[in-house]
Amino acid sequence: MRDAIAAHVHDGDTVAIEGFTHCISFAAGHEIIRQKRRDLTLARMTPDLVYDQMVAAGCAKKLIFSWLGNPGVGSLHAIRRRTEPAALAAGETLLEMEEYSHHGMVGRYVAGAHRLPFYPLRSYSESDLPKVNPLIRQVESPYGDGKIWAVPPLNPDVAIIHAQRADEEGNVQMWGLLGCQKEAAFAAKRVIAVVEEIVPTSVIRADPNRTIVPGLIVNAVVHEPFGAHPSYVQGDYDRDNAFYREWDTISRDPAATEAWLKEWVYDLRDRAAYVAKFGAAYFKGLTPPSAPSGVVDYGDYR
Amino acid sequence: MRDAIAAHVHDGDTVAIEGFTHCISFAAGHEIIRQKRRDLTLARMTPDLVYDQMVAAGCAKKLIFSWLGNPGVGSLHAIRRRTEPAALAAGETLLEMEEYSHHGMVGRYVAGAHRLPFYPLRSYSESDLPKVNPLIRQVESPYGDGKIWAVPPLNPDVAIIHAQRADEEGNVQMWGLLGCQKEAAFAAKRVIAVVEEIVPTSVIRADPNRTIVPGLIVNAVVHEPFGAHPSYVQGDYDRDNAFYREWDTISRDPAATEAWLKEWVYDLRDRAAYVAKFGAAYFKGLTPPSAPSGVVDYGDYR
Amino acid sequence: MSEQKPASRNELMVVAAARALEGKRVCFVGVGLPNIAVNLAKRTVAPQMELVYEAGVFGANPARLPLSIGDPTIVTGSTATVSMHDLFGLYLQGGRIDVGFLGGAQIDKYGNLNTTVIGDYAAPKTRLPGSGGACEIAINAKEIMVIMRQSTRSFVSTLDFRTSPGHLGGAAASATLRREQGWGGSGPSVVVTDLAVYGFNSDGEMELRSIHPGATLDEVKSTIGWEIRTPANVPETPSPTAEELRLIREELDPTGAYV
Amino acid sequence: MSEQKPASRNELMVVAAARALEGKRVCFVGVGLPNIAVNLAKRTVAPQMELVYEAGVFGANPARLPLSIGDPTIVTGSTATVSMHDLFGLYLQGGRIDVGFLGGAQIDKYGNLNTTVIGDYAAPKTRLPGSGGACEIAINAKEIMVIMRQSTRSFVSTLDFRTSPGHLGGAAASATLRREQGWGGSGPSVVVTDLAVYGFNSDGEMELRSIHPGATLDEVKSTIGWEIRTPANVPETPSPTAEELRLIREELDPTGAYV
Repeated sequence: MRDAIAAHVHDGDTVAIEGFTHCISFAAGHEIIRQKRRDLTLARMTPDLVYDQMVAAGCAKKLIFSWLGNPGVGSLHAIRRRTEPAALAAGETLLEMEEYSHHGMVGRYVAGAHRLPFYPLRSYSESDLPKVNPLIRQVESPYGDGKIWAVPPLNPDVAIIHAQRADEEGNVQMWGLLGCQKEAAFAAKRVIAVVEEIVPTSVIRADPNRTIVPGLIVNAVVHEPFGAHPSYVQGDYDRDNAFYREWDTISRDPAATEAWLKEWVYDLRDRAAYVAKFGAAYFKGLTPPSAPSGVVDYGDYR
Repeated sequence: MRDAIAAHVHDGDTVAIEGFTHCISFAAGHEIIRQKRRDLTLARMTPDLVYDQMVAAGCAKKLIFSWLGNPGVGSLHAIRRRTEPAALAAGETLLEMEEYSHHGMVGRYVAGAHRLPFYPLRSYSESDLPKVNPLIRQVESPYGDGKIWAVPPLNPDVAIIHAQRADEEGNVQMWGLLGCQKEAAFAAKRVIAVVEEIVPTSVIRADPNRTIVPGLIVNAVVHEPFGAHPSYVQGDYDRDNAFYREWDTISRDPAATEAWLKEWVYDLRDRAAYVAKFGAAYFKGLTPPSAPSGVVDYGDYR
Repeated sequence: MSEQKPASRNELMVVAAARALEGKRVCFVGVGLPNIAVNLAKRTVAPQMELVYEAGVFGANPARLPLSIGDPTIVTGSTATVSMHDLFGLYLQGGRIDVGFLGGAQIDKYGNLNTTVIGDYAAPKTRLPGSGGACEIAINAKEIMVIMRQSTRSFVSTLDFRTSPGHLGGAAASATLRREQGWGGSGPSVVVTDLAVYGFNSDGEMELRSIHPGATLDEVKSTIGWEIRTPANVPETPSPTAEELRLIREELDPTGAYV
Repeated sequence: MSEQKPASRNELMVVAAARALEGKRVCFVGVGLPNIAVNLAKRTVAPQMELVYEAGVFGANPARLPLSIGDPTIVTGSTATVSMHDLFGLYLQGGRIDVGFLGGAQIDKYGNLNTTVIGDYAAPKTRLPGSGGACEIAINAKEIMVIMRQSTRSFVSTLDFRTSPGHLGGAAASATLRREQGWGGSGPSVVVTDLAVYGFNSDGEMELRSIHPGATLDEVKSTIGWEIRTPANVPETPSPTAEELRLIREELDPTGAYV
């Protein structure tokens, strides 16, 4: 991970660590914090704790998003402190905010991935969102049925996705919530794929319909078990809801936030150390019983 | 199948029997011929033998398509006889033709399924296609980067798809080539799902990422083993390439075509009779050895 | 069965919301209270209801109460798990959602909602989560139900920011515009709070329909930032049944995290 | 190894096309001859090449020669099998295809192709298959290779219908327009026939590069409907190796259905 971040994430880049609640690469976010990247534009449908931590660590200058919160808990306090003038600390500046709806953010990635100048959608009518985001515009249908709203393409410098497995070539397979990882990866100039397990290519090729991203567009494959904690990986481990609630308390206090970053990010050399610090028993407690998918047959045609 | 076609396919309807080479519901096409539907507008990316037979049987007045041929063999002769004035039989009229490219046809279904007024794509520039199809138009990007081509939504009265399996509620799962079945089904006013196997809902729910169409939008589920022959079903049976070549000979001769329709469609009461007429041994010869997908784990979260 | 504690106001709100879902087919679920209301409805008045989660799940069958909008329990055992592009494009915008559940920090008399900021957008007093899927749900779901606690801070005469359109400035204008612009939905139909249940009259203005047991008309009126339309006789919201309370307390929210 | 029959003209065409793919990474495969040429290249000069089939397959690993563009053998053992929306949107239009293989009933001196009709569109003499994916492949694949038999009927001065754009009216205009309209590709680079191999000069006009063994310059010129640009000395296309012929005859097309 150290090498992947060093090689592909640079100061000033637009970075998309995607994953809707599921498979969020906290391991990548923490490594970016450790490497002290600055002035990043952070794109994500739901910034979540990973961006709250990156903002708290001073990595970000701008957010592109559609829902800003701690899912199931409440607010992202570090981000709020950079958003509400009354809460702004001395010497700090307000974050730039570029705001959409969920469908709009998905559409931005789709347009970027399909090399389209815009993505049309039925949203924003009579909402104040287009008034505060001039990039949300209307387009005239060529079939005489009026105008529809549109969002522009988003092509991040780097997309970072986490998944259950990939082969050495970076062919990524995923199940459970798919979010917009495929679209974000195809839209990005560079892609880092982080996985729980590296499998032989034969495992990938045995079920080609499960592949969401081909090695062709992946610049780095990182093997990082539990790399999505405190978010979850379907079938591997559960969401650490206790930590999501705990972060609400920590993040309300800048000093506590700093202390947490020191103990759990700066003072640890990598994700393996983070996992070791929690201990195997802790993750065992997050592991669900098995729920197998069953097997389908592709047929051997020769 | 008899009831499904009787209930959902009416004279004058726009019908989409989709499936790109894979999972083409010939069983539905033959039942439509048997029930003597007339004046149908037949939409399909690749009309294939199923539409050549339906045209030969007099069911169609119009084609909406992107590639007109017998894949891997040559022409669709019955359709050509209704397209080339020199070949037109006395009393016959030319078929109306509405023609796109593959991406354009996919886009028409996508726009229909997403309830969008148009689908933008990078095609058609400097091609003569827009000159002969006025529905292919240009749309101006609201971001000042010029015009891009667009196609209008296609919302068939009925879409008919074939797949490996579904449950009684019509939740359809499919693997192998996915074509544009999902998009065509969501775009259609009514959906008939034809499957090789009806499985318990528990089988579907064990692997929810494999579901391409939910029962919610399916009006009729038909259990029709070998219902896609002479096309194929991944893992169940191979494409009957010998028949695709044989049809080239048959379809060159209107009398031979009539005779074939009488023997294999009109004189048979249903698909079961068609399968019985070929015999079990014949289909055994088309069955591939197994190539299992492997199992993934969704995890039992409670 | 042992003596039950009387229903709390949150429980009254959840039960009233669940009952409003009777007979509905496809419901777009939100986090928190809507989540509990919808799961209660599926166990009581709407067993056939399909739960759709914006995270990409259709026909969810959660074995536990989902703790977040993307809880893994909504995936395992679901009918279909799809990309968010498909969920928002094919299911929501495609017109397959009967009821969308929304809440907010502010609502006005026409059911327009604010989930973006309190104060000025550029320099907010309070930064809220934003739209998420709310804006397109409000436009494309056939019908919208709102569940939120009421107070003079949340039931306001003027929104600080309109995130999700309701009946705009009134039903007539709203209906015309929704038709002309091809919106999929007809807007808000029911608002359920911790004190009462509201509908919308033919002008698209909020109207009191029933008051929860234990709440008074004065209390209701004093916690709304405009003169709420009130019929001559306001019925009482039917009390929760013992079974409804048991489901909430023992199955849906045993830790009392939400209700 | 036993004596081999000498190479047929179709074999010469397939081998020349396969060699033109040396070092290419991602190739969009067509049916018939291109299919054989690409599969031969993967077994010889381009083992690392990823085969993309418009049917929705990336990284195909066919265990037999696919008999149709959607043969099940291209799915089993492939790296990724996706919807056609993803294939045409994310892979082709997204700019991930290095080489697109096209053929046609007619080609002109600028590499523009006709696969739609012979004669008038409304009342055709011969109705051809149409575009399929050809039109967007011609526009979005980074480079186009053409493989087709040549004759005065197929190499024409004027197309009856332009299905897929090549260098339009010449390279200068073409390059400008492709840039201004944001096309992903730079157009045709190589044309391989049963008689010869052609490239395109800086004006975007077809130019003879080599003549296959056994063919003559007169034969080449007499089967082209315009004055083909010809360098002073035209080299001979290198002959197929015994291994290339063995692969075609024993593995790729044992029944001789295509070659």
